[in-house]
Amino acid sequence: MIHVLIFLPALAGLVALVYPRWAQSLGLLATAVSTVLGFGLLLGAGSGVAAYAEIPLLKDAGVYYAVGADGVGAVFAVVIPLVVFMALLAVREAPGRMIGLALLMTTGLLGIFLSLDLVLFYVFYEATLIPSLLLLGVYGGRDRVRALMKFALFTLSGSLLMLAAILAARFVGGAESFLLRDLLAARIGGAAALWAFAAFALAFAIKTPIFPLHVWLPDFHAQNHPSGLADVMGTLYKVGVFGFFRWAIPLFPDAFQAFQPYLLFLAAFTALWAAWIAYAQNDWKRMLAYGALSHMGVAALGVFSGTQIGAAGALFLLAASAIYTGGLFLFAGWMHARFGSLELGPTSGLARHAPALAAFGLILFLAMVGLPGLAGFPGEFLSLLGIWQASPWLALLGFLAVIAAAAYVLGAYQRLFHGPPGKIVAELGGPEWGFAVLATVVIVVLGVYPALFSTPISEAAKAFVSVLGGGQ
Amino acid sequence: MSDFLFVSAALFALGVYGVLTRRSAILIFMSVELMLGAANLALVAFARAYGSLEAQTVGLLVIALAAAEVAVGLGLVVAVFRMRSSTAVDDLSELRG
Amino acid sequence: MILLPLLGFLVLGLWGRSFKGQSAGVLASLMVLGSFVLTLVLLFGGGASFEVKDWLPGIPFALLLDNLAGYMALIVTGIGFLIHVYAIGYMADDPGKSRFFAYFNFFIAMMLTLVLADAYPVMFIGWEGVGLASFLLIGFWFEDQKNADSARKAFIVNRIGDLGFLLGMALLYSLFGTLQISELREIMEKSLVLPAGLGLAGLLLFIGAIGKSAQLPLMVWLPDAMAGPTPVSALIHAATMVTAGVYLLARSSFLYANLPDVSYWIALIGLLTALYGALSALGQWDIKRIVAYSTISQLGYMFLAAGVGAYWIALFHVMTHAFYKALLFLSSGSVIHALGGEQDVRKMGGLKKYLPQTHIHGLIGALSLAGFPLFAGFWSKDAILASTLNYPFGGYGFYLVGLFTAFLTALYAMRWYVLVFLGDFKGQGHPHEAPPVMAWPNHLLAVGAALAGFLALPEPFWNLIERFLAPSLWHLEVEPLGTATEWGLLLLSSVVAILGLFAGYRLFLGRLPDAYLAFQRAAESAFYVDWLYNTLIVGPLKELAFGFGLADRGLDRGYVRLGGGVGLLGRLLARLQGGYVRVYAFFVVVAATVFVLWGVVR
Amino acid sequence: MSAFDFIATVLLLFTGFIAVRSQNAVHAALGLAANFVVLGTVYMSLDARFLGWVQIIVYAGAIMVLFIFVVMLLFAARAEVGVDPLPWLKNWGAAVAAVFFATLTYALSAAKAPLAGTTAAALLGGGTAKAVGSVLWGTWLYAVLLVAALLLVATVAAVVLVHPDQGQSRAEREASRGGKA
Repeated sequence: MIHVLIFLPALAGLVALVYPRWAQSLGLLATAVSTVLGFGLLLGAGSGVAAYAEIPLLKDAGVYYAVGADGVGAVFAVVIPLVVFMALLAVREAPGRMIGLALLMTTGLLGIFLSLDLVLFYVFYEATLIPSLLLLGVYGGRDRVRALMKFALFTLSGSLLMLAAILAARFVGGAESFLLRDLLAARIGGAAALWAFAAFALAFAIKTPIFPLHVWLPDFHAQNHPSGLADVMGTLYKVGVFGFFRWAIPLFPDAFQAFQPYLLFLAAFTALWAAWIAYAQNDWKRMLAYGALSHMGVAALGVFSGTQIGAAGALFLLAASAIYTGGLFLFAGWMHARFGSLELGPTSGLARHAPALAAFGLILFLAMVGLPGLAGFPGEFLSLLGIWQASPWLALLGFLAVIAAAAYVLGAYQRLFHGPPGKIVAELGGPEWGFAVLATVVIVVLGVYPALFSTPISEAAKAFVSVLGGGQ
Repeated sequence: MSDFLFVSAALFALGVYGVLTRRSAILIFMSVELMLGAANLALVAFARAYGSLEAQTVGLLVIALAAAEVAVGLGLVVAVFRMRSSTAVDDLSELRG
Repeated sequence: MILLPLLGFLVLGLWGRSFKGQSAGVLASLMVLGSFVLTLVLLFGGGASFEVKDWLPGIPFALLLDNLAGYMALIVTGIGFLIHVYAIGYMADDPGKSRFFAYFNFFIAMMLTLVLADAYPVMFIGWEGVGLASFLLIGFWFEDQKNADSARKAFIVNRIGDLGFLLGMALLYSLFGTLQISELREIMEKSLVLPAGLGLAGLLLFIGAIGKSAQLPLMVWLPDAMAGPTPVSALIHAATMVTAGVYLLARSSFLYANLPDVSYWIALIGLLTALYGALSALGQWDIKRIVAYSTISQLGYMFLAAGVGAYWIALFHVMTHAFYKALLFLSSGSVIHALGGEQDVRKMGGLKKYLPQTHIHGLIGALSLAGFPLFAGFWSKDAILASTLNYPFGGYGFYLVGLFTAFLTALYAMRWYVLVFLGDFKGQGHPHEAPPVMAWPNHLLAVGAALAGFLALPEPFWNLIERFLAPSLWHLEVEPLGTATEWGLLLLSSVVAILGLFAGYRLFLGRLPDAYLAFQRAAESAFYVDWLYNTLIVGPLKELAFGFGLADRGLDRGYVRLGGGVGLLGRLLARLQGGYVRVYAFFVVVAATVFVLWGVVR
Repeated sequence: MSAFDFIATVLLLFTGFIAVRSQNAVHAALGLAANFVVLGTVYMSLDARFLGWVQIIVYAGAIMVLFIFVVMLLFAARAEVGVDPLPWLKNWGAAVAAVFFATLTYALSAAKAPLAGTTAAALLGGGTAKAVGSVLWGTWLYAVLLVAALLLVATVAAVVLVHPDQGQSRAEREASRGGKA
């Protein structure tokens, strides 16, 4: 089951690459099946790891194909295919091969979240990069090569260091294999752990991303295909926070504690800095990129707080923000389709002609602001509770971003929808309705009944904290 | 210790100088031979100091290897000369990075 | 209870266009009425509670209907219902009215969530929800850029307070490990030693209250919020939402009663706000802005009461204020309606002749606001003033300034009344009285504004409200003032009120003295606070945003330079690789030298 | 330092200098040959008689003849032809060589003789063919065999390299001949 869940999208993706005309329907089918399977995992997720499977790949080298879903994995096993499914509903005029690449990426992402072997994780982690680069390189905008270079250089420099640290993680401590549990049983300490953690941290900080390693992100989003599909995949690909949660911190808890103050500060700074900058952006995607970056800063804060509730909040935020940030990127895609531009502004007065569109946009925006009752709030709130225990001052610093978020999000919303009515544009149509309704339902359900996600995540976070040595 | 060690160092340095400044492949070769000789001198001097016949033996092998090296090296020089009608190594700059 | 208006919101929001005529308003009003009745039933049935465990890890979704919540819920739904009905008439000709009523119902639902919450995060949902409703309703006529700006301002300023609320919750959670209000209360009752940091937590929650209730220094959004339709101003920005801050303080009375320092600050801020609001109200020309500043001022009174520890009095004032302020707003609305959208009081006057009913409403409202004896506002305001003397955190200073503010209150109430209804009509057109659907709610509110005060009379008469609310509030030992003193104070404040009213009548009907005109110019712009904020805070922050944007680009460029540097290094190294064997030999020798040297030195 | 040592040192440096500096390749080769002859006598004085003779016969005799032969063959007697593309290497080469010499000298200056001169000389047994031979054909047998194989390969390689048909097509050969003309 779990294998089907992981590899079905890739299968569909491969077929889609050969027969691009079927891509959209195939993709919808595959991701729908995966979502349902993921939901099954979620319902079955208890305190342990569900659907664990272990097949030796290179037995002598200690490399296993080991997958399984703990609470966090199960949540993402739902969220990832679901978001891709919604994205496929939303996009129009996306080239079929592009959808194929996105589907390949989906499998990679699922692998990242479900693998329980460090080498396997790394393989998925890197394998996901390839379609991501292709999406940008083949379907990107005018300056895509520049953006591509930046993205590739940052990511690769991080992950190569990580590869070295992966080897260190096993061989310095003499673990029997690269399986998570073996690595945890033989943790390394001392200077080696510091260096290894630093390498992991660098790789994941680039992927989170955390200031000052974030500069690839705005260009990455600004240059991606205007439909927004690639941006959605990019949003899902921000697995840094998860990487810290699953690998870097549990493997090197002492080293983490040595680095914790700096990491916390950087994350808080990221949250505030990015939110502030978002306010000054005139381009849809750049604004969203910075806004999402700010959220990632908050999520990183949550994980770095080292508390159960903070980590749970961070991962909830990660999952939820994938939904609404992705939704906003797709929304930007619609705007592009209607106005032929991604500039914020020429769309004023949209609410008069397209009230449903405006309402949907407002819901997405408000979720991003973290309004209670919508998906953005529980994660933010739980993170805050955790961060406060780690450092009240940084909680304040990071959460000034909450105010800034209200400023930039409402500013953008107002420029888009309010003001005197301008050009008449199409209201929501056809499949767009499907996306809008589905996204709204998901966002509201997660906001009103967050326990659906937060309970399994919290279970997983309990394990995380116990690994850290007691904690809260 | 034998003063010839220092002589060996001096000869070696001379050889280095030759290798760096000469432009004809044959003359560079000669400088290399000078360096080999210097190294051999050092071996022999050490052999004298330690009373080690083994070092002398190695010196013998060095001479034999030098013979082989010269045979191949001069063969190369001749072959290259055929192609380029020049023995200047600076003309051989195709290895450029 | 919450679900009913929420249902109304959903139905109206999704299928709003299919509602023809007035049916949308009627449906919305019925939903609220339903909630009202339900509240009554549940309240007399002894309260109710509802809980979803582990809504968030360790945090339940808990609702509780006790006396305090019921009291507030009745105010919200009762007055909310009347305003809904009024709005049917007021919004009759607006094409977006189904949207309007959807928002209205949404607001009521969120307000009820806020009131009924038994956990701070749940309260926060309502807290933000009403903020959102307020945002939507202020910007209801969004095609005008100014309205949209006001909406955004309200939301963002509120957001600053919300940050305080959030951080306060975080602190409470780290202190006690729970955010359920009833559990916190039990802990406070049992524990003898207060954990350090509790004061900070109280202060942070209070910041939240400041934002929502438009106290100094976060009051700037409320006057601008008048950009919304008048029923909105009445419902949200006078009667209910802004009192959420007071409700929060009362709900957390177990906390504040143990924090004299924080309470002192609350009282002080309340007092200053009351003074500021009253002074600013004297300089306004917009009919609604006058009332808005008076709201700020009255909220200041409530905070004063809550600060000195008289929580029930604060809530008492919430109720009377809800009546007379809603009445004032709605009669202002009727005036605006009658004049076809005119809001400038300089173009009004003499409306007594044209709008007899509205005139009566306005008069009752103004008298109640001014604290004219026997009207509702009189009783509650006097209770506040008296409480500054005998409640534990009070003091004479509070009393005196409060009394002075009461004088100012009477003054501006009279100014409003005089400018609108007396004198000669200075506008154009023929004002016409409002339709009955708008008049009837005003009748009921007028009754309330006149008589609600009799629910809680000073000794030796009955006091229903204190008894009713006592179980939900923290009990503080109060020294009784003695009946004679109390009635003496009552007399004093009625004299002050009447004096203020009389002075106002004389002053504003005739020519104004020069000194007053000078004062008026300062008061007109509310003592330049907006301007100050814009230049000192908002402007620089905006500039900084652009600056940071540039800095980020700079960082980007820095990386590119770094890349360029690496490239340059590469090119340099590539030049070494010129293909000259001798150069390679040269470097071999150099390296050999270095290695030998290294070996020797070591 | 005995008179022999002194004279030998001066001769070695002088001939070495000629070998690396002479502008005439034949002179340089002759200088190198003389250098090797002196080196052979020095070996003998250091109780390495067999090695000394081998040096003189093989090196100064056979190898240097080969050099001179090639120089003659290629008409490359004039050492430097054309423009030097790397003029900076003249001074830098000298400098690096000097630094290298200084480094080596410094390194060697710390060395001390581990044995008394007579004891060492006795161990060497004069370095005669017999003494060296017993070591050479004993412990170093495999090395000798390898060197022999290497010599064989080198001989073959030299022949192949110099053979005109090797590594060139007819057309290329024509072209190179044209270039030569």
